[in-house]
Amino acid sequence: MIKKELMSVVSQKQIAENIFEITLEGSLVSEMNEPGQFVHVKVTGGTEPLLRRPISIANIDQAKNQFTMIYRKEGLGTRVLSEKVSGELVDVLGPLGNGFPVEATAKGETALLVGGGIGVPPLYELAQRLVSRGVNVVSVLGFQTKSAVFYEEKFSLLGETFIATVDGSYGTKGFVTDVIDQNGILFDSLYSCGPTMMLKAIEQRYSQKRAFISLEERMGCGVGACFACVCHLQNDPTGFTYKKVCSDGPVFKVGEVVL
Amino acid sequence: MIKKELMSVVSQKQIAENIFEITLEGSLVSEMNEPGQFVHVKVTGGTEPLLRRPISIANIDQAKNQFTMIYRKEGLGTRVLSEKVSGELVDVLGPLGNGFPVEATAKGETALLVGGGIGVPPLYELAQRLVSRGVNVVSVLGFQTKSAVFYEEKFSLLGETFIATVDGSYGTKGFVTDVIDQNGILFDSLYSCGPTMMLKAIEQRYSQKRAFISLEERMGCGVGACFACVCHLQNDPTGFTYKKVCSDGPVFKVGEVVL
Amino acid sequence: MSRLQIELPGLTLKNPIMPASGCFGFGKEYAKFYDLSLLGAIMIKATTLEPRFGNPTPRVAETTSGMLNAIGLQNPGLEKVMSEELPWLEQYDVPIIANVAGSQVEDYVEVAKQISKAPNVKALELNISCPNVKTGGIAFGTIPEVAAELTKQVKNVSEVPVYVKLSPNVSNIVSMAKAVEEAGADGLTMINTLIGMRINLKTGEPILSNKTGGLSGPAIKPVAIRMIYEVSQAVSIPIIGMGGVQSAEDVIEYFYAGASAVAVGTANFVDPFVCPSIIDELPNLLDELKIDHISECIGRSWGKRAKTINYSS
Amino acid sequence: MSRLQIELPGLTLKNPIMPASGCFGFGKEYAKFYDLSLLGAIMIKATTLEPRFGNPTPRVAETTSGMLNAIGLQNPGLEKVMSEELPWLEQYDVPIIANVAGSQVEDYVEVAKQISKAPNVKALELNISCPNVKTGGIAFGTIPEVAAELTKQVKNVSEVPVYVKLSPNVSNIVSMAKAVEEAGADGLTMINTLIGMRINLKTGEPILSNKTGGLSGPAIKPVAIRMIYEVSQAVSIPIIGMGGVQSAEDVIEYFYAGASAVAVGTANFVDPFVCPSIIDELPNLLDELKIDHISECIGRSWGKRAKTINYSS
Ligand SMILES: Cc1cc2nc3c(=O)[nH]c(=O)nc-3n(C[C@H](O)[C@H](O)[C@H](O)COP(=O)(O)OP(=O)(O)OC[C@H]3O[C@@H](n4cnc5c(N)ncnc54)[C@H](O)[C@@H]3O)c2cc1C
Ligand SMILES: Cc1cc2nc3c(=O)[nH]c(=O)nc-3n(C[C@H](O)[C@H](O)[C@H](O)COP(=O)(O)OP(=O)(O)OC[C@H]3O[C@@H](n4cnc5c(N)ncnc54)[C@H](O)[C@@H]3O)c2cc1C
Ligand SMILES: Cc1cc2nc3c(=O)[nH]c(=O)nc-3n(C[C@H](O)[C@H](O)[C@H](O)COP(=O)(O)O)c2cc1C
Ligand SMILES: Cc1cc2nc3c(=O)[nH]c(=O)nc-3n(C[C@H](O)[C@H](O)[C@H](O)COP(=O)(O)O)c2cc1C
Ligand code: FES
Ligand code: FES
Repeated sequence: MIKKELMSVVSQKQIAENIFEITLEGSLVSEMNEPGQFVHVKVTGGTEPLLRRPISIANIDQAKNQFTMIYRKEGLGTRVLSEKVSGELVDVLGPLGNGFPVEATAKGETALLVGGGIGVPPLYELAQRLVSRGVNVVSVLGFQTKSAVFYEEKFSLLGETFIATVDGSYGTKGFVTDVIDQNGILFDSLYSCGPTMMLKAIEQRYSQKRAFISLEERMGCGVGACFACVCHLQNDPTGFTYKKVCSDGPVFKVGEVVL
Repeated sequence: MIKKELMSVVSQKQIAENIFEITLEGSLVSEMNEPGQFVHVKVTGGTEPLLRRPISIANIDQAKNQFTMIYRKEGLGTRVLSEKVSGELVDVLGPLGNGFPVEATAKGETALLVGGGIGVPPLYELAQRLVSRGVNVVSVLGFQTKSAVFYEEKFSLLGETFIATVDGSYGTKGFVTDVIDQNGILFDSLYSCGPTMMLKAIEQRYSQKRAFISLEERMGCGVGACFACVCHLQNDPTGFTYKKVCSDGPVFKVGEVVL
Repeated sequence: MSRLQIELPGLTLKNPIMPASGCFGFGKEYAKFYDLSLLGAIMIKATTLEPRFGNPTPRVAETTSGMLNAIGLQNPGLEKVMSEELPWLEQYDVPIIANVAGSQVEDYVEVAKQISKAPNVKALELNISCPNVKTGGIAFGTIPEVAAELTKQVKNVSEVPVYVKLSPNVSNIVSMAKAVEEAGADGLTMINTLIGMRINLKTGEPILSNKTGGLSGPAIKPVAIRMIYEVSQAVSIPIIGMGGVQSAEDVIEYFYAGASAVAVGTANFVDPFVCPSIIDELPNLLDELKIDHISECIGRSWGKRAKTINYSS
Repeated sequence: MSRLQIELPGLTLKNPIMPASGCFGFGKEYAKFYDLSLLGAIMIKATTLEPRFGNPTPRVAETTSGMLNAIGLQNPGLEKVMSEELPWLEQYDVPIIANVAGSQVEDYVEVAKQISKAPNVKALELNISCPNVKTGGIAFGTIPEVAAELTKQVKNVSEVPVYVKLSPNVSNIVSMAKAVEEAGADGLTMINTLIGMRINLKTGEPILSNKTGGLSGPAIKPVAIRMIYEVSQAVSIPIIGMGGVQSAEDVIEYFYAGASAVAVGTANFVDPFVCPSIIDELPNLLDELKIDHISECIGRSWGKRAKTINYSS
């Protein structure tokens, strides 16, 4: 069930250039059950900024009633969020949307996780769940540059992990797809989250595979009421069928919606 | 000179119902030299609230580079201000306006200070300066009710002090003017700050005396540029002469401006 | 609760709080948060004759204390609204105000005719003011004669009272209001969004793919209050006010300006519980202000507070 | 500094930043904070033929991320502005744009005729859009023909280029802009304030004694951006943009929309140093955006960025 709660900040730290990791605690965590879901965060009590910010759930700790988000400090909302210290309260609406289907990959199969930049966070909770299911996880994470890289170690503990940077300052120079090619990575299913350009490349190559992608779109309500975040379906004879990223997604089967 | 400075909160405490006393520190204090001047305070870095808030200077401690304001928690701005804790920064513009003329009362003379509600604070710095000049200070302070009374002791240390409450729950029941009448208080000069109704009563009675009143008006700039805070002159044959409360006042001679 | 009850043409409102059109879908999403029967009414999403996908994304952008939207009237079309959305809403004890939109007079007339027959639709809201569709909208919302003619034709076919939703993007809101009143409107709803735009600093392009969008939220409240203040003195039909309402205090400010009920739009996105919270808070605020019944607040800023009593007959 | 220099009719601006009329008096107050020669220009307070006291107080009220004002064109009158204010400003190396107001055409013409002779007045800003005076203003600001006629008459007598300040309280800002362009305006300034109102919850009365006032500040920026975006594509005279500007980022957004310079109003009250701060910040922002000269930004949102170059001839 979706809940709204003032959750308290357990910890916050910067883990890469402009990338922050924040852990929040509250009863809402007990509602979180899928990797790839997100929360809608209001960073102040006032009207500036006015709207909530969608941020993915990166890690869930049911025992402690805590969850973690990893986000890039971009504009006003994430800047204000980055200034929160332990003990402060943050207004969280969630969990929202439908996450990655863990059950789509059977025990013993190999899942390839492809993340780009701030698309990496939701893959972390996913990786853990896949591993505990007995799935073999391979992660390919792409970043702009060395200083933007995060969570390499954490992913490495869960399976083979490759890093690509656009400028080649760390790992393989180039895009995640270059890494996949160069290393001849084989997989049974693929899960991906990142910039639309990356998702398009994934779609082009793997439209016939068992692949799931998580989309981003500017949001209003986050719960399916405002129609801000719609996308077209790929097979749409009428032209007006649609999916809402917030409530039907953010995760879709590859080939389901128009990127 | 008027300065703008991010001053740090030294202390803040509630001293009566919804009444707060906050002490700030910074180099701007060295510019403060008149009781009755005010500062224009921006309580957040953002746009909500957008405008500064005018608050009187209640106490100046040049040695420590500190000054004190006393204010009532009213709307958004003062509410946000009341949540500041030691170490936080507050954006202060000041000192602004022209204060009470201490030199208008000679050594050995008696000055009557008449304050109402949140008009009391600027009289405190004034009382101290008058006393150190050798002036005999009598204070009559009016409040709504007992729980709103503050600084009685502090004023008592500086001279005879009377309290009136509108509902009679403390001190004399009624208005400051009742106290003056009932106690037959005599004085050489009068200084007053408080609600317009009170100032009007003072004006009516003491227009022929050496009396000074401090006005309140909604402000924009606080420095004389926007013409938000003008008042008419009492002797105005043309109809368009005026004074600005922020830069010509807030203190005027009784009878100078139209209340 | 009767101190919050308001009677308007076609509408018996338990309380004067309702979600604004386009900000609440057809109710399903918010029904997960609270019982929709708590609401005074529900203004459902604009319905057009045919299904519409609306504009390409991005469709929303944030502004200082406000937001822009250019949804473009996405909706499943009259048929589906009649066969699925409205019947689903019948499980709740709440009157529905159906927001009617179109590109030409005939569209409006057809939608109005049919949707006004739905048992739970107690009033129509004629959307002549959507800033986000290329055809039709503008003239209907800015030229008094055109608005009046549309109102007349819709009144002819509607089986329930008709409220006309006014656009704030006009030189003279009073003349628009008077024109539709004379044409037979039973009430007004105002304001729709102001037209605005934001540009992405990095790309130099408008953030919205539609380029311009409708500005809503607290930023526009003073404009709405002013317009309701002016219009409520010039017409004798009631006004449902909207624009930036977030709190019980805002509701009273709208009533003082001249509104007889209030719709909440953008604030639902910020706090899904905002409508029931306001409804909860209102009696306390009335106590504080020493007001017995909320209807006493109507038009207090211009001094005619007895006026409203007429509506409840 | 030359990457900030902008040439507009009558005006050589060191940089495109200037305080907006009514928000900076005649410069004296802010001269205590910094050297006024730093500014691109100064738009002085509206000047009328005779001195005016303006409206009763309260004259300002705060709104969410904005403010309302109803100063009512208080000013010392043409004679005193000519004999005292303008000569005082001559000590600074900064062009003055004189904001001209009045109740009837003759007033405007007389003020324009005389004030345009002052040596440091390099342009006029015709204020046909003040929402806070009862007579005159409205028709001048909302009816294209009336605005055009006024512009023509003022152009006839003015010795410097004439900019017309447009009101946002109109159905069609483009037709207003085109009308004054055809009538000979050398430039446009926009936008003036939106008309708004706030009501005191305790008394039920409007907070401003004038009841309504002009809404300014960040809340209105999206409306201004949209109007400049539309107008800049429809006219070929330059636009000085304003409404809620607080930062260098805002300035670039205005340029992208189609402005060739930007005025800062309300933000001066919040931070008296805002103009020099923005001027300081602009070169860094241009670096970040990889833009050589600020003029390259003009109209980028609609793709005609070469257009501006014409102005500098
Ligand atoms: C389902 C989903 C999950 C996300 N998960 C993460 C995450 O785990 N970590 C992370 O760093 N970012 C994530 N994002 C992106 C994140 O929402 C934006 O970076 C953030 O909203 C920017 O807010 P701001 O105040 O910093 O920027 P501003 O530019 O001030 O934002 C202005 C407005 O634009 C919206 N906006 C701006 N950029 C985006 C964007 N990329 N996507 C959606 N809305 C945007 C904001 O929400 C806000 O309404 C996610 C987005 C979506 C839709
Ligand atoms: C020269 C001067 C000195 C003052 N000194 C003190 C003082 O020492 N202690 C104290 O408690 N109060 C003082 N006030 C009043 C104080 O400025 C207001 O209480 C305060 O601005 C209210 O802000 P708010 O955010 O709480 O209220 P809101 O209602 O949110 O304020 C909204 C707007 O109205 C203005 N406003 C509201 N009430 C007043 C008022 N009474 N006077 C001026 N502007 C107002 C605010 O500044 C703001 O712009 C003084 C006012 C002036 C003009
Ligand atoms: C996302 C969104 C969609 C809207 N869709 C409609 C609509 O379909 N029909 C309509 O009449 N108004 C629509 N509106 C306008 C609102 O009903 C309302 O008039 C406006 O947003 C002002 O209220 P607010 O500030 O409380 O949001 C929409 C507003 C928003 C924000
Ligand atoms: C207090 C105040 C006084 C103003 N006086 C004038 C004026 O005399 N003439 C004029 O053309 N505009 C006047 N304006 C409008 C501003 O010049 C400007 O167009 C408007 O405030 C929008 O800019 P901003 O949001 O940066 O304030 C005034 C605005 C304010 C806030
Ligand atoms: S964000 Fe409102 S429908 Fe998805
Ligand atoms: S507040 Fe601006 S002139 Fe006094």
